Amino acid sequence: MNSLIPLLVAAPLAGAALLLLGGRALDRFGHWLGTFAAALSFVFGLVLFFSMLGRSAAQRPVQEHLFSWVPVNGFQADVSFQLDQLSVTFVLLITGVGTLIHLYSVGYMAHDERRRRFFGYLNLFLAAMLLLVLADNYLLLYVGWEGVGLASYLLIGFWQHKPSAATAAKKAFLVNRVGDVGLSIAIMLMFTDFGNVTFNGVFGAADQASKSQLTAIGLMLLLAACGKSAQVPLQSWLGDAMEGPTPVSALIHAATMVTAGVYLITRSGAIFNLAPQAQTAVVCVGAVTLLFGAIVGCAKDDIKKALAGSTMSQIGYMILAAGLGPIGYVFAIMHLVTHGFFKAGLFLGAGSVMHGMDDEVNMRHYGGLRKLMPITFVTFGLGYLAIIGFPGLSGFFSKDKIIEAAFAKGGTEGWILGAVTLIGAAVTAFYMTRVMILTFFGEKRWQPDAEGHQPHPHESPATMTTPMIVLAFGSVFAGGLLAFNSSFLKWLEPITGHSEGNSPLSSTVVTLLTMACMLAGVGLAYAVYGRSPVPVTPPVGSVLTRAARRDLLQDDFNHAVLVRPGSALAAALVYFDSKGLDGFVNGLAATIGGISSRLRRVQNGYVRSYALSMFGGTLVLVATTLLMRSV
Amino acid sequence: MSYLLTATCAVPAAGAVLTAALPAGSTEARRRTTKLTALTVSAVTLALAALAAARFKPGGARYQLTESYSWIRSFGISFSLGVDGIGAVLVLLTAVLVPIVMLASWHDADPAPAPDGTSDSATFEGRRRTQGFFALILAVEAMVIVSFLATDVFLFYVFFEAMLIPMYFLIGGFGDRAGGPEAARQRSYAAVKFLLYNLLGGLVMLAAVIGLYVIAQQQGQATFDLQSLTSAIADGKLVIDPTAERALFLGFFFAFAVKAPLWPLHTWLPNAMGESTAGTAVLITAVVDKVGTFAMLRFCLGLFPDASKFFAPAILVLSVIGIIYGALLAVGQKDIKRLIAYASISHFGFIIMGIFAMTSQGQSGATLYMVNHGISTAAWLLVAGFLISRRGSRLIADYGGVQKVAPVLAGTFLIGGLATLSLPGLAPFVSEFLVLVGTFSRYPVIGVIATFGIVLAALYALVLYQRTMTGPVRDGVRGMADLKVRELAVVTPLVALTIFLGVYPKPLTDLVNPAVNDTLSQVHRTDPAPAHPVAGPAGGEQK
Amino acid sequence: MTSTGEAVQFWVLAVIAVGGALGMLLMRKAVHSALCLAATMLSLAVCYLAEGAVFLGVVQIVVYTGAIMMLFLFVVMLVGVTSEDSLKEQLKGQRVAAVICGLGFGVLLIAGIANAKLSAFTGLSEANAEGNVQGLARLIFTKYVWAFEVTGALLITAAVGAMVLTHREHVKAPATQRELAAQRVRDNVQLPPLPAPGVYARHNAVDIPGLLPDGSIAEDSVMGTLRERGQIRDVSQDMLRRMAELEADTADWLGRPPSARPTPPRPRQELTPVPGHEEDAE
Amino acid sequence: MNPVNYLYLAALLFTIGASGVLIRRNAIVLFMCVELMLNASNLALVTFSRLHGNLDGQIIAFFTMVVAAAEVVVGLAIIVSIFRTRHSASVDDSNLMKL
Repeated sequence: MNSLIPLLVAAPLAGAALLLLGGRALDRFGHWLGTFAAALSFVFGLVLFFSMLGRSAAQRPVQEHLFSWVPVNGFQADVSFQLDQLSVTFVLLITGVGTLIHLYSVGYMAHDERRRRFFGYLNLFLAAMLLLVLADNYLLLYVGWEGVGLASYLLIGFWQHKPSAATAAKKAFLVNRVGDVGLSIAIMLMFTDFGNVTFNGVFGAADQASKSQLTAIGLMLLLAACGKSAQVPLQSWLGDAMEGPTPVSALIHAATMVTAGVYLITRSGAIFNLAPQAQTAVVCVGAVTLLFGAIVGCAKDDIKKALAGSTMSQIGYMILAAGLGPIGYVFAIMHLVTHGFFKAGLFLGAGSVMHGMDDEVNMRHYGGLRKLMPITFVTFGLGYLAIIGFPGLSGFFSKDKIIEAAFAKGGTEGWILGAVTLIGAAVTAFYMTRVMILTFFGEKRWQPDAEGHQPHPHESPATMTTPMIVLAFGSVFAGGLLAFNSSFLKWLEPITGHSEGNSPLSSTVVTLLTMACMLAGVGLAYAVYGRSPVPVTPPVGSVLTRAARRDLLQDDFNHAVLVRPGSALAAALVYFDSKGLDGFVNGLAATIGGISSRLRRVQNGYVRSYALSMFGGTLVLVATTLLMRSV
Repeated sequence: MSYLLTATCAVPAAGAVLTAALPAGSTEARRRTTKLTALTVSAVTLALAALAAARFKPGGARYQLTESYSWIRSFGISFSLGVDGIGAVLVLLTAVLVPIVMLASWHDADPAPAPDGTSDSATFEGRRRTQGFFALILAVEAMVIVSFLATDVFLFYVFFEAMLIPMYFLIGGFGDRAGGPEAARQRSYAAVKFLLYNLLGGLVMLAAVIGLYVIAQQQGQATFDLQSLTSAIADGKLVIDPTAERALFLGFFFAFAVKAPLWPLHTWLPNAMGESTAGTAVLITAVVDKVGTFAMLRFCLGLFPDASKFFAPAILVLSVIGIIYGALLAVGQKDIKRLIAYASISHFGFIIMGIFAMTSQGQSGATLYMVNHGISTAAWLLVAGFLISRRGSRLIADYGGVQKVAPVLAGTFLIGGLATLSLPGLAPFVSEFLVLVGTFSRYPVIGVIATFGIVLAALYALVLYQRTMTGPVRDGVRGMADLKVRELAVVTPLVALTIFLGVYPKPLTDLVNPAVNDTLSQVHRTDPAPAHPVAGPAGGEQK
Repeated sequence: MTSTGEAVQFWVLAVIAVGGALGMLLMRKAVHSALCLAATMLSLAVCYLAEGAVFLGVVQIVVYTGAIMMLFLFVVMLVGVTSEDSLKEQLKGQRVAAVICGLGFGVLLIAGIANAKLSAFTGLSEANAEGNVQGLARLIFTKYVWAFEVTGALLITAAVGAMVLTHREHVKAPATQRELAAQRVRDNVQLPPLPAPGVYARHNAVDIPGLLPDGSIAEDSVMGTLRERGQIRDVSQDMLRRMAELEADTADWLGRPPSARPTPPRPRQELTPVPGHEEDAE
Repeated sequence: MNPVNYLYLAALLFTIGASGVLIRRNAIVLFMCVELMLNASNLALVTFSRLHGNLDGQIIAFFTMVVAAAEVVVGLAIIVSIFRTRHSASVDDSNLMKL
């Protein structure tokens, strides 16, 4: 049974290899091949999941060693998989949502001549993501980590003919690279501290290490997580990443890849638990990003960018929860799973809207679509209710738990975190309601495209709506299912551990507070956008609005602090290299050349003159020899 | 005593003579004969190298398949060959790359129309171009292989220097002739610069070689034999005064650092790589330069252990400057080939850093790095060469949107770029990470600074890809042909190797590790022990 | 110490040798230098004989004096027409410096020899016991056989080299007679063959130019080498003068009046009747 | 008489030959001077052979003669071919070595 584990990765990898190398012969059915590979992997995941259910908690984690990968004396890294409750959760999420989005893409990308390659990239992403969550050591995890980065790069820049897409792809990869530096250094630190980079090895020895070492490792892991999960200060790439096709945004930049940071922190819980300062840093990052993303989400008129802000914010929740330690790990993962469903559903809905509106992304040009696109409206609406935490839907259970956990942190810290998460919930309700109203309600604000064609919104084909419906079901029921009888808690507890903490407020109070915040947010949004017509051109807005529209000036900051000095430095070095180093050498050569051109006059070309100098030289030599002998 | 190693270097040498002696290439058929002959010779060399590597037993003595023939007896110089794990992988690299380079340069040495429209096939020089080019490549291969196999310091020196001669002619004689007199002037400047830098390094090394011999002779060890010298040093029979040892070390190291090249001795490389054909550039950066880093590992560390340790921190600082500096300059380049050259300088910084970190991870990583850099840069550079030959310009600004018209070319170019930025799963990642880990475990600060090189690597590789391959299709690019069968045959093995060695580098590490351990024991260094070692068998053994 | 006879011989030979050497150095004409050198070499050959190197002495005479010096003479003959050194030295200070260097070098060498501790004089009687030639042969074919073989190769190479160097590459096929003729017409230099040398039956030697109708000499009719050397014997005027004398004598003898005498030859520039015709007329 | 006198003679002849090389301009004469130098060294070698009582010196002198013969052949050929092209046997006329 364990031999199925490598097949989980191998199926999409083989699909990717076939699709990318196969050539035009596969153009006709390549998309189905890709979908099949994803589905196959999902089936394997299910088989493994059920076989795991049949074992007792202690025997559930299994390992499958394939081959020795990098064997160098003290440094041993293997291609070896570990499947436990945590990773199987991810496997099911990735392959399940992945398969649905493959299916959706069959319709969405139907008119793209490079559809086969798109599916190849999607399969490549699945393989890398599965490798990431299945690795039993950090180095192999790193492979998956960068592999998803590559897939993300390829998919964001899928429409390479658009310079904006190519730039966004490059930016995403670069910012992720900064995070990767963190992961590299973390692995190096582990190696120097423990001589080992496997999960078991490192976690087993973690309690012997000093706190400063663990804090260093933890902070570096956090840097990695920030990069991949678009957390402050490495968040700037996610908004631009929306240049990619919408299924990509749904799968990679909402449901799976961006949550890898949460996985990393949860997986490395054994380190963070012993490094409270690192945990504090994690919590701070989560809290800041939570608000940051939410604010950005409020200001964006581009539907995908608004959803991207929302993703950032929701992952902030998860990171925050993961930073709380054993109090929050389970809820971080739970929110991750439910978020995977509803956010993917929301993105697919957004994609469906764009599909119907001739790729228009500006919400101010939508309006009144609920009649024309009923399925999209309903599924999107269910996702909306789930994300704002409407009671009974998925988001309600998971987000509520995180807010409880934040309070349960205890002390001032707990109050601050609780307040932040509550504010976050309110803002979430606000911007999601705004998206809802702008898109589906109100009057039509459709604009003709560049050639003057009026859009004719229509419902999307079945290949697209089916995944949306399935995901809507997930958005509705997943949370309840997981929360029911604390089944998810019991499932994950052996891996992540759990403690209740001591909340100053009872869970009922927290729930009520959350409800109140949510209602306030919805109400405010309705007051602003629902009661009066929405202007087609955005009003100037306050300073905060303008800043938020520019992603709270994050790009301006990066540009001023990193990009411009960097390119100036590179230009200066180019000058230094040619004029300084090379100039020095060339100057030396010129000096020697000058001297020799003077000396050259001695060489008059007359052979007798040369003979004379040779003879003179012999004379000197003989004289010297004789003198030396006589001395 | 087997003759395998001698055969491995004699075959390309004889092939060079044979190729040069073939009838002049005034017709296409004759040129084809020349090229096929050269290709066959290089294939035979590859087979011999593979046989030698297969015969090499990783668990056995450090040097195996040894051969020794007396050469200049009065100075204890002999023609001694022997292969260790490090040499074996590098010989294999050379033997693999040369046929690929030949295939990639198939038409680079054809008589081409001069700028004024006349064909130069009528002149003697024009008619012998093809023979000359392929014979020179084979000559370089033979000399490089001898350098990798030599276990005699003097023998090594001779071939280390001699390979400059064919390289000089390859750089100066064969470039893009459409460029007119200005390009020819640049090319000759590059060739002379290459020659002068390396000759200077070689001369300093010659002085050190003689100095070493004199010191050894004074203590009754009048030999140039590497194994005798190293064992004498290890046994204390040969004691070199610290000052003298440092001077000798610097003499050797200077030559290798020029060849490698190490910052700030690198400025010849961008010129040489920029002006020569893509195939020659591959020979420079992937084969010839490796002799420099290889020799640091074998000669500097083996012969001067104490001085190596003394200078290691300074060299590490230079190499880390090289990593960052090379990457930053690569970002600032406007010329594709120069960009790749600066990227190589950055990579050489990694290799040298791995060597002088003096940990088994660092040195194994550095050795793997030499191989992986050779393969991946060859792929990147050759595809860039194909691209340049289509458009006739090396400027990045002249390209754009190639991906649209030539997707396979763009795809392989991307893989080359990704390999250069050390994407995990591709070969360079393994080596780069080992180098970083090895350095970090002894010099954490340097390791961390070097790690930031990977961000810059992503920057220059992706910026190059973005500017040339993506975006709207530019005028000069429209109608550009995708890779042809011959070009695919060049790129495919390189890409396959890049991926294979990234996933399964064990065959190489098995070869390299024993030699690295031996080198480390020569310098009396052991890996720093982990602060809190994990009990039980290390890594991945759990059931 | 050697015998007195040898001493006498040495001093005689030494004087000849040095004299020959100095002669070679100072003679202006290459031929003279070559002959002086031959003298030196011959005296050296005798020295060898006196020193017991019989074989070398003979080789010296045969190879050096006989072959090499003859080769020199041949070459002097080939190229040596202008091989006279001009006395003017073109390189500034070269001659003075050469003399100083030469003197200094000689002094140094002699001083060196004088200071050298030469081992006791052994003599060759023992080494030459079985004969000088046999002794040399034994060494050449045992100890020096490799060098000997190599010199053989060297000689072959030198011979081939000399042939290659003096061989003129035929860049194109030699022109046929027809082409040459056509070329001559094109160039319009000298259409008919060059005039033959010699005047009258008495003077058909190659150094005597033929005469043109106006009585002037046709320089073309004399071969270039002689022309270059200035060895042209112009006999035309001479003949006319003697003819005139003969006529005068005859007239005297016949008692003719002077007015009936033929006019003496005028300067060459003027048009004169071709003498041959006059003779024919008679 | 001391056989060393032969050495003095050899030295004298060698010096004269060397000076000749420097002074004379005619390539043929210059060549003769070289031959004189070779002869002088041969004389020295023969004398050494006599002083030491073995024949190695004579052997070397013999080889010198052979080499000299070869040299003369090639050298004269060069002179002839130069004369052909430049119509001069003066070494001062061939200063093409000057850059």
